[in-house]
Amino acid sequence: MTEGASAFAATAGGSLLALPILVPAAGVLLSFLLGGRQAERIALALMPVQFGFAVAIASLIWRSGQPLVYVLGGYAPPLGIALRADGFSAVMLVTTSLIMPAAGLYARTNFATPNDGTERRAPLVFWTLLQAIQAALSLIFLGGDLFNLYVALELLTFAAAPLVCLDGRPETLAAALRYLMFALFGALFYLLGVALLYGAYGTLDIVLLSRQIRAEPAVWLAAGLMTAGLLAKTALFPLHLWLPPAHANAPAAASAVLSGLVVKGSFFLIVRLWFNVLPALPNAVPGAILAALGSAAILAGSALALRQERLKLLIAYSTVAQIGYLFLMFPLASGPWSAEAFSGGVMQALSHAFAKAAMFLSAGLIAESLGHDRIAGLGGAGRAMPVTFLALGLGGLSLMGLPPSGGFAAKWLLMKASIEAGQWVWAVVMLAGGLLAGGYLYRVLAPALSGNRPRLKSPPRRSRENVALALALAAVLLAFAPPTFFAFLQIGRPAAGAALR
Amino acid sequence: MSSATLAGLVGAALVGLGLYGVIADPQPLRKILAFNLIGSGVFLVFGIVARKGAAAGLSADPVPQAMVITGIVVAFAASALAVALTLRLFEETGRATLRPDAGTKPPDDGADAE
Amino acid sequence: MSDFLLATAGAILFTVAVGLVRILGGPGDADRMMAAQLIGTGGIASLLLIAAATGARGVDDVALGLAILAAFASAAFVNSGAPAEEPDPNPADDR
Amino acid sequence: MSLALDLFSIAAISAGVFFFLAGTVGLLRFPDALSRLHALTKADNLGLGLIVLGLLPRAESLLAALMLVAIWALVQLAGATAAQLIGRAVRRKGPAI
Amino acid sequence: MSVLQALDVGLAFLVFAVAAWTVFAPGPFAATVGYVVYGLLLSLVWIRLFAVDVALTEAAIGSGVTGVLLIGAAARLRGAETTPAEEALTGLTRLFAAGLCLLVAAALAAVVLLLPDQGPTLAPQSMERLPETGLGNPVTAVLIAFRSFDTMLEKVVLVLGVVGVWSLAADRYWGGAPGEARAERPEPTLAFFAQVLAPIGILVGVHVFWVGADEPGGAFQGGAILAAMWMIVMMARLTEAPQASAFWLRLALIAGPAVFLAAGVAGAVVAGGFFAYPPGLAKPLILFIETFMTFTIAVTLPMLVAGPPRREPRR
Repeated sequence: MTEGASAFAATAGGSLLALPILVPAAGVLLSFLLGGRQAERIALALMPVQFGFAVAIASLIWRSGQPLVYVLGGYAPPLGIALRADGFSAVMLVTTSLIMPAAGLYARTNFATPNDGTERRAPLVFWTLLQAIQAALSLIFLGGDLFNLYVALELLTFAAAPLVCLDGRPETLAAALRYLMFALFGALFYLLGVALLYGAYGTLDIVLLSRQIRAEPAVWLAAGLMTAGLLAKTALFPLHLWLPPAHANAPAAASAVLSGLVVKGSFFLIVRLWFNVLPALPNAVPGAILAALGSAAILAGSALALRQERLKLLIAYSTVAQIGYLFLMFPLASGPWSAEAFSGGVMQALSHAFAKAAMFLSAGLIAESLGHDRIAGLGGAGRAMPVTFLALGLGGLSLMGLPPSGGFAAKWLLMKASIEAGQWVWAVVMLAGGLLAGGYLYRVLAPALSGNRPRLKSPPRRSRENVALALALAAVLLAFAPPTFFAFLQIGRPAAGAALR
Repeated sequence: MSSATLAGLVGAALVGLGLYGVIADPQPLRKILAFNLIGSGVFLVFGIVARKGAAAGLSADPVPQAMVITGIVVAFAASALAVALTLRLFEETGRATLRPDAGTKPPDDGADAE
Repeated sequence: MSDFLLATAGAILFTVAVGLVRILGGPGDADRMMAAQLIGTGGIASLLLIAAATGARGVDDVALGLAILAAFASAAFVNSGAPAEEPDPNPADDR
Repeated sequence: MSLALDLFSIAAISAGVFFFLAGTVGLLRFPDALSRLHALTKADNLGLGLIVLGLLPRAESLLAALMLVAIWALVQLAGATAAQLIGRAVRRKGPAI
Repeated sequence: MSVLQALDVGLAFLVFAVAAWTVFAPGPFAATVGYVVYGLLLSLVWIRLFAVDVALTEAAIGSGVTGVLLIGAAARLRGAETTPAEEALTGLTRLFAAGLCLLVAAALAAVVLLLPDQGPTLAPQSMERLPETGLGNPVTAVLIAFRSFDTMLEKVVLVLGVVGVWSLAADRYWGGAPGEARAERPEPTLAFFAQVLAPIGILVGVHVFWVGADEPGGAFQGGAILAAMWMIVMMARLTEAPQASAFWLRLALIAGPAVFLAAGVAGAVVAGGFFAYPPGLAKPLILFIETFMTFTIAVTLPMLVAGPPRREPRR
């Protein structure tokens, strides 16, 4: 058997990989067709199913210790399309399948269909697009073909952009339009890179490409264009301008998904690109550039967050900063510390997903209960709604990187790796970012925990508070991830083994 | 120079032109046009890749051609969504603009959704 | 003969280009719409000539498609080109 | 025979190009939108018509020839309609439109 | 330089000039008309690249349907043409932007020139596996068989496009019809034109779809021509746009991806894998899927152009 063939020997249970994409896609079509309350029912009913798929995929990978592979239609790459799942894909799938139902449960209050079953605009759109985001993210985590991943990126854009302006206020329309423009720009540049890679190697399959890639002009240009496009979609500084208005103005449940998960989709593809497609490229300079941009994002995003007057905008700017941390893994990608750096980056993606979702849901509850989300008017609110602010605070713990939290584990790993690599500067930036995060969270929490209890328009419902709290606890619990978890993350990471041993 | 290479150069020029339009023109509709220019430039690059892959009795590689067809349809849907957003924004505000501060106003009632 | 056909196609494209310079600039939007019309006809003519000269297959269908859609831009122009009409105040009554 | 057909093709196609040229000259020289529209339709009608006529003998099959004629007929229809529509718009709204 | 090369150079120059016009034209409407002209020229370029399937798609979607969308939008945006001064970029920023764009274009051009004349290709593999599909057109085979997963998902993108456009409706209009701002009364010329053109266009659309199995053409191109026919009939006010709540409309909008998806899942049961076709049944199955896809495209594109619902729903 040739080497090419062995990469596509369908692994046992590989057909499972198609389901987390096809099932929510079918849910989208059915929800749109049946409309009304069915959309909500279908969306909520499919979420546990989706969790089941994610856990099944993860356990298959865990048991075999190998990535899962599936070839669609029996047409092996390069002609056809393969799906692949490694450790990173699996944890992202599981994370998505946990945050989605949390957002869904929270959103039931905001996006209910009236009892007479008359279809309303916002609920139908929300529940349909929520499933579309799930399908798109699954495809991004599992896709093994660069053009197929382009379709996934577009799916994600089309699913996410309308959620931003669901309430139809003019400023949300402007935010959605800007988001759409950045996303379209990003997808086009990504596609241009895909065209160049196909022109150079005649395949778009990630594994086949990685075996052939050489450092030549077409590849460098393609890498640059694709990375730039994906950075625009990930909102890395200085391409972050679209994110704060979009994430701050969307309905809270949508913000949680957009900030927690959707930006991680394009980040995931950057990791795929540099770790799986282009490991043959010398990555010191591009890694340093990415990390420099990430550092700038940490400092600028945190500083801007300090100056915000609205809670949701503050949280959105903190996303800009936290995205920066994700990129500190790139200059540490080769060397004996690479496994640590990779684990740290992934841990940051996971813990930020949970923490940020928890914080946006809490902020949504605060805004609904107080009737506003001005930070100046939060005095004493923490005593009126303690559970909500507990969720907000625990999420903040992770952002600051204080133990015990997933954010601490992430930053600890990244810091250790950068010190081992002798690249101290990233460690300094991380410390500064943590202090700044402490500053902007103090601005929110300190007044909220003192002063007189304000009159609430309506107290938050306990079940919704618990959803936010559960997400925040998940972010905390990540701190106790056992070593086997980190071993799992390394499954399928190319060249990682070679660098380690 | 073959016609394929020529088309590729045109594609490169179109990407540059469109990028300039996207950056320099503040009106959303003009930005949408510029996006479509970039898009067609990208498709032309696929086109020369396909043409240079002429083999097996075919005058062009069918795989990139199929990708372009998919891309054209997606680009159209994206244009339609962007146009609809622009028109709605114009109806609401009487102007179509993407000013950076347009999104930072606090909502009057503070409520999130609904 | 095929060189003649190609040269003709080039000549038509050239005249069309000259015409475009004149009417794309206006002064009115109606003039600009004529540009779309002109390139439609000229484009189809040169398409047919190029197809006849190079023997490319299936080009007739492309020309047919272009011919069917030739008046669409003008139709859209007239259809929604009325200067910013108010939406029908009572839309339910107009049918 | 083939030479005669070639000559016929060349003559008809050249005449077609002439009408395209004439149409363009009209576009350049005529003072207002309506008369420019008039010049444009000449190119539509006769230019393409003569070129199709010239290409007819070179068609591979009867079906291909019919296709050519159909294309010409459709362009006629589209051209006439577009001219009407644009002309009306000019008449109704004034030349500024 | 041969005549053909001269023609190519002329065409390239024309395409570039018209593209530059759409970027630098004085007003949005002039730019939009420039773009429509540009789309038409691109069809010629695709013919010169021997990509007839793409030329057909470009002619129908890139130029025709997109033209209607953009010209309609430009006409409605007339009031927004003046740009507030604060939004215009300063000279220095413009210069910087121009430099960046030149850099990108130059790098891209250099890489294009470096591509080998005979590049890597999947043409032989496509031809090798073409017989399994029973098709004669390899582009259609890539779309509906080899990379069918892409095509199915792209149909879902179109559904999301409709959801996104509709989501911009005001709440009170939800479920209503997308009413366009129209001329007060139907243009008799347009009505006549639509009556004559629609039957012919429908024939052509079905023909383009049908020959797509073996010749250039297919579901996208045929569907787009059919879509154009529905659009012209609506523009001539011979028929009204349907209500967004109509069940038949929703069914039509999802039929293509739904049938495709169902066939893909059925492949896992019948043919041993998702999106696999049972041997021998491939061609009829592909035509079955393509029929629904054509129909769905014919319904989806006009709905995307028509915009969000703008009339109160009738129940």
